[in-house]
Amino acid sequence: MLTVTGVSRSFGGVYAVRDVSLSVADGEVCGVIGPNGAGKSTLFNLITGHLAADRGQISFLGRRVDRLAPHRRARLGMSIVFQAARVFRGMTVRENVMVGMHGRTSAGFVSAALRLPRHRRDEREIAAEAERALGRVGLAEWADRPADRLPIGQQRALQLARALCARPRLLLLDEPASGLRGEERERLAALVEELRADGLTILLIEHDVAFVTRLADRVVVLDLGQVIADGPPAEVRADPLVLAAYLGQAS
Amino acid sequence: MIGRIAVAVVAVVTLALPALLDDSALAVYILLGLAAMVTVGVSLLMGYAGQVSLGQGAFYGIGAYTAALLALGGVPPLAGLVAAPVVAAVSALVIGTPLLRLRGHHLAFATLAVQLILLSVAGQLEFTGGDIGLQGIPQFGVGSWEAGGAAAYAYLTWGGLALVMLVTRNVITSRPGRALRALATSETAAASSGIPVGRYKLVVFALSAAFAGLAGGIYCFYTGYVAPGSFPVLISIQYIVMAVVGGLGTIWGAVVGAAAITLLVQGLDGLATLPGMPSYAPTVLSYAVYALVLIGMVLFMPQGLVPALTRRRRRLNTRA
Amino acid sequence: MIDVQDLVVSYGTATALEHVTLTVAEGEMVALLGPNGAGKSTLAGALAGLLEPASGTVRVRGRLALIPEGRQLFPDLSVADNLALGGWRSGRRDPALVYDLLPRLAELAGRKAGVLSGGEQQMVAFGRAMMSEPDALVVDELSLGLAPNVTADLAAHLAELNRSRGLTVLLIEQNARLAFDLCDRAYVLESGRLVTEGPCAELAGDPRVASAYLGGAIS
Amino acid sequence: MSAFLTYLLNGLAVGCAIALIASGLVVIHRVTGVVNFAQGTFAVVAGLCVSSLLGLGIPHGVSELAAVTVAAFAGLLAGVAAIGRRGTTPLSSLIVTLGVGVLAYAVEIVLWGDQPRSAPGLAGSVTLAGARVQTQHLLVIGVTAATFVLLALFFGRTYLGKALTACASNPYAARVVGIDVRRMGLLAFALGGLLGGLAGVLVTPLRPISFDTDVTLIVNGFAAAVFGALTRPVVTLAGALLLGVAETMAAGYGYGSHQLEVALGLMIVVMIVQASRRSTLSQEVT
Repeated sequence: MLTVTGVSRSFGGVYAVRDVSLSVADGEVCGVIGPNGAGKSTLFNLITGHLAADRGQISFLGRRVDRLAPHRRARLGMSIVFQAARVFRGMTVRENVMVGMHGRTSAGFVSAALRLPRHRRDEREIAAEAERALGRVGLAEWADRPADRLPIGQQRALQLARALCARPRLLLLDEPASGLRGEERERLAALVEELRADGLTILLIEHDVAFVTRLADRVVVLDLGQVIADGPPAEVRADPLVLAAYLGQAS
Repeated sequence: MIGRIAVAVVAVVTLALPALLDDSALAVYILLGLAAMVTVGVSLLMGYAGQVSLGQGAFYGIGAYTAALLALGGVPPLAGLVAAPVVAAVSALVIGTPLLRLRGHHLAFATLAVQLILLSVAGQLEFTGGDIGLQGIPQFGVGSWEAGGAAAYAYLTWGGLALVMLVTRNVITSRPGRALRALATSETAAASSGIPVGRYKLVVFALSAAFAGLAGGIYCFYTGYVAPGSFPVLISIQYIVMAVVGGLGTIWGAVVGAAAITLLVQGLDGLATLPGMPSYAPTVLSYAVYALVLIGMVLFMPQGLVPALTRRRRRLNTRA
Repeated sequence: MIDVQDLVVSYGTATALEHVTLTVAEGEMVALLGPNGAGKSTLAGALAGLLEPASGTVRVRGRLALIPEGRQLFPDLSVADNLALGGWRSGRRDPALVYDLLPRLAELAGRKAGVLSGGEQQMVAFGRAMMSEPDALVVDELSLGLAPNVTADLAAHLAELNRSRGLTVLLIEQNARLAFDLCDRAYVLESGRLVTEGPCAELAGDPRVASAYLGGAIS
Repeated sequence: MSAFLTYLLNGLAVGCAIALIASGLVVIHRVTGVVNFAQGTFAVVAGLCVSSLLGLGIPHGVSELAAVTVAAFAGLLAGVAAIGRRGTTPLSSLIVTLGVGVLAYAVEIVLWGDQPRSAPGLAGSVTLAGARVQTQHLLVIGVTAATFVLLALFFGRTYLGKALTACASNPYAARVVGIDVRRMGLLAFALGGLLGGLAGVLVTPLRPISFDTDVTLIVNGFAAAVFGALTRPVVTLAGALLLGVAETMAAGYGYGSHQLEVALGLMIVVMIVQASRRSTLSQEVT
């Protein structure tokens, strides 16, 4: 589904991501872990198109996407849950989720201004899909509250609902567990497990090793911008290189 | 329910006022409506889509010049009035294509610069009448009917305002409107939801320009002349003040802001022209009002009048 | 001495620290451990007076200096100027004292801080904190992004200052091994709450520490 | 040839005045992140002050010094309004400075009326390589050169100057070492007022100044400052000189009516080129 081949990106001469290759197969949950500063966020931005790679290729559904604008990649079926709370301010929870349907509908300014039939049809469809997505992540009863006042765990859930609203082929989660408490984290993990059971392909970028190893079929470990391990969670967790990267070498 | 009744009351008052007001009060009423029309666009652009324009007066001017030139060229006034927003919107598309890559203070200065350039150009070109401008613009009319008095322009203005408000409401409560509000928070996240950010910013810029252009078109028929001096930079700042005072990102806020500022300035004008006041008093007072109101609102009530009031009402309701 | 009682810090609606109580005695060197996003840097900010607590108290005897996460130097200024500005509170302008402590900085004095290597930058940040002649020092992520030998070198300096001058140190670390090596006692922070505290010797085998980091993978 | 040289020197003088305005913008923007719309106002205030003071018979030197001091104080007041309140975002601050500029209109009209005013400067002219140049033009160039040298020394050599640079370089780190960033911001505003005032005092003898001259001044100053991305003083100086010379040449060779368009067009182009080099991601706070 997603293939990253030899991708590099440097900032001011320092490599943030260096010659990274990885692939995500259909229906797989792939985790990318690594300590602070390992290049996870950069890799994420390269895949979603918010950063341009210096070298390397990215293919999605058999198609080169590394030159496509982010919104085009989104329309191909990449949906994103950001780490930072990128909840749209001044909008309700429901409206936030409705934005997720943007790529799958087409009623524009003219249809909206004149309330043409197309607008009505799209709005109905968007509302129904949003309702479904809200129910799915357990936010239905919060639907009409201002989104920016939600606690962080629910903001994360909201982003997930927004992403699901787009009916993605590939779901990208950037540090979904960061800042979440035990209980919130449990709920999120359960949700991701459900999505996996439904056969959704997921790329999970996460600092929290426990969270990833529990959910992922396969784990790729980044350190200092390079892939240092790639394999099943149990294997990766036992890898001495990984332990060293996380806990620091004995000094 | 209360909202419906309120809208109905406002509509009745709006329709009744032109018949009740004398000519000087009607002039204020018309200018208020025109200012509100532009301010709704500013609020849409700044409040909903998060883009700053310090040059909205330019599109007001483009609309006015378009309608004036067409009318003087013998084109039926109605066609001129329709052309005014269209030409303003097309200009916005052309100007906005490079300009909307800019953000924040860069966009603010660039839009201001565009207005200064257009004013300077209009003051030098022959067909726009140079600094003197265009005069003797025929009355507005449709077919054989001609707008005779100020009351007709009042209805035209407030009808136009109603249209502008309706279009704005329809847009913001729909798919493209949600996209605009989303990109105001985060262009990154908006793009990742499949929104073509650049194109949407351009369209909303053009839409807000169209509102200003429509107001400009009505203005030129009402006053019968246009000149660069009618569209100073200060007028653009005035629209920002009105939008900020009423509350960015509310349609009613734009109207309330325009009304508050227009009436305040008008009231002070009455005060300033009392006998014994220096000749510069009206100008000084209006500058001082714009400035103090703008600073005070931005610092102490950044959400604006309408949101502040609705919040208070909501709080009272929940307490009751 | 650093004394934190029942500290709560929040950002908007999100609470970053919940009722944290922690003390570092005069001349003690204590570690604060925890994974990413646990609230360690928030605590550092609150200790340095950069964040307003929602409730609770922070008391420090004497002057406290912070070596912030990610060094936070003035990249456009020279090393000497970075150090001189470190003396803003103490009034000390001459970095000679720091050069005695870290001779390498004297060699780098004229270089712009932004072009230095990570280890050198951390050394500057260290020196800058010392310029304020602190009684207590909070070090946020000493080892982050540094090669092990560089970390070891800085850690040795820190230990020496603690020993010879009685400098009170709170070492905020993700690198649990480094912290256990340097300190006698540690607190473990997870999701804004202290989950455990005690002597490092005991904590090293504590499953809660391991779970905070790797979900039980340390052994 | 001599006409060319005259235009060049006149243009450099105009550019120097723009550079002083622009450097005030840069100082304020670097330290506070705020683009100060009232920067042209400081020049107007100082220019109007100096015309009044000289009119009262107060000698040169004292009048100019007093006028610049008033401008610096105006800068401080603008700063208090713009950044005095905690949590004001840079864009809100910009709108506040816009308000300050409009408020100044009211004050200026009350005090000085709405007609342009001038002030006597250095009389006479000198001939350099066959070109006649007004002495005042040379004074403008000289004072600007000296000011930039002093600014460089202040920021590069003094402790206070370095503290200001530190706030610009990394405000968080500045707070870590104990610098009161807001107070430094107010200092920057006062310094910006002083620089704007200097420009006003120097320009008033050359071009009569009125309350609304500030728009031209700020727009030119901003145009020059965007050359240096609002952060780099030396590039700003170069941009200002380029603008001044280009405008004066345009006027000298008969395109005088288009000099504003030239400046504004150039500014827009520079901004767009700069914007195209930045990514959306880097401009959004994550």
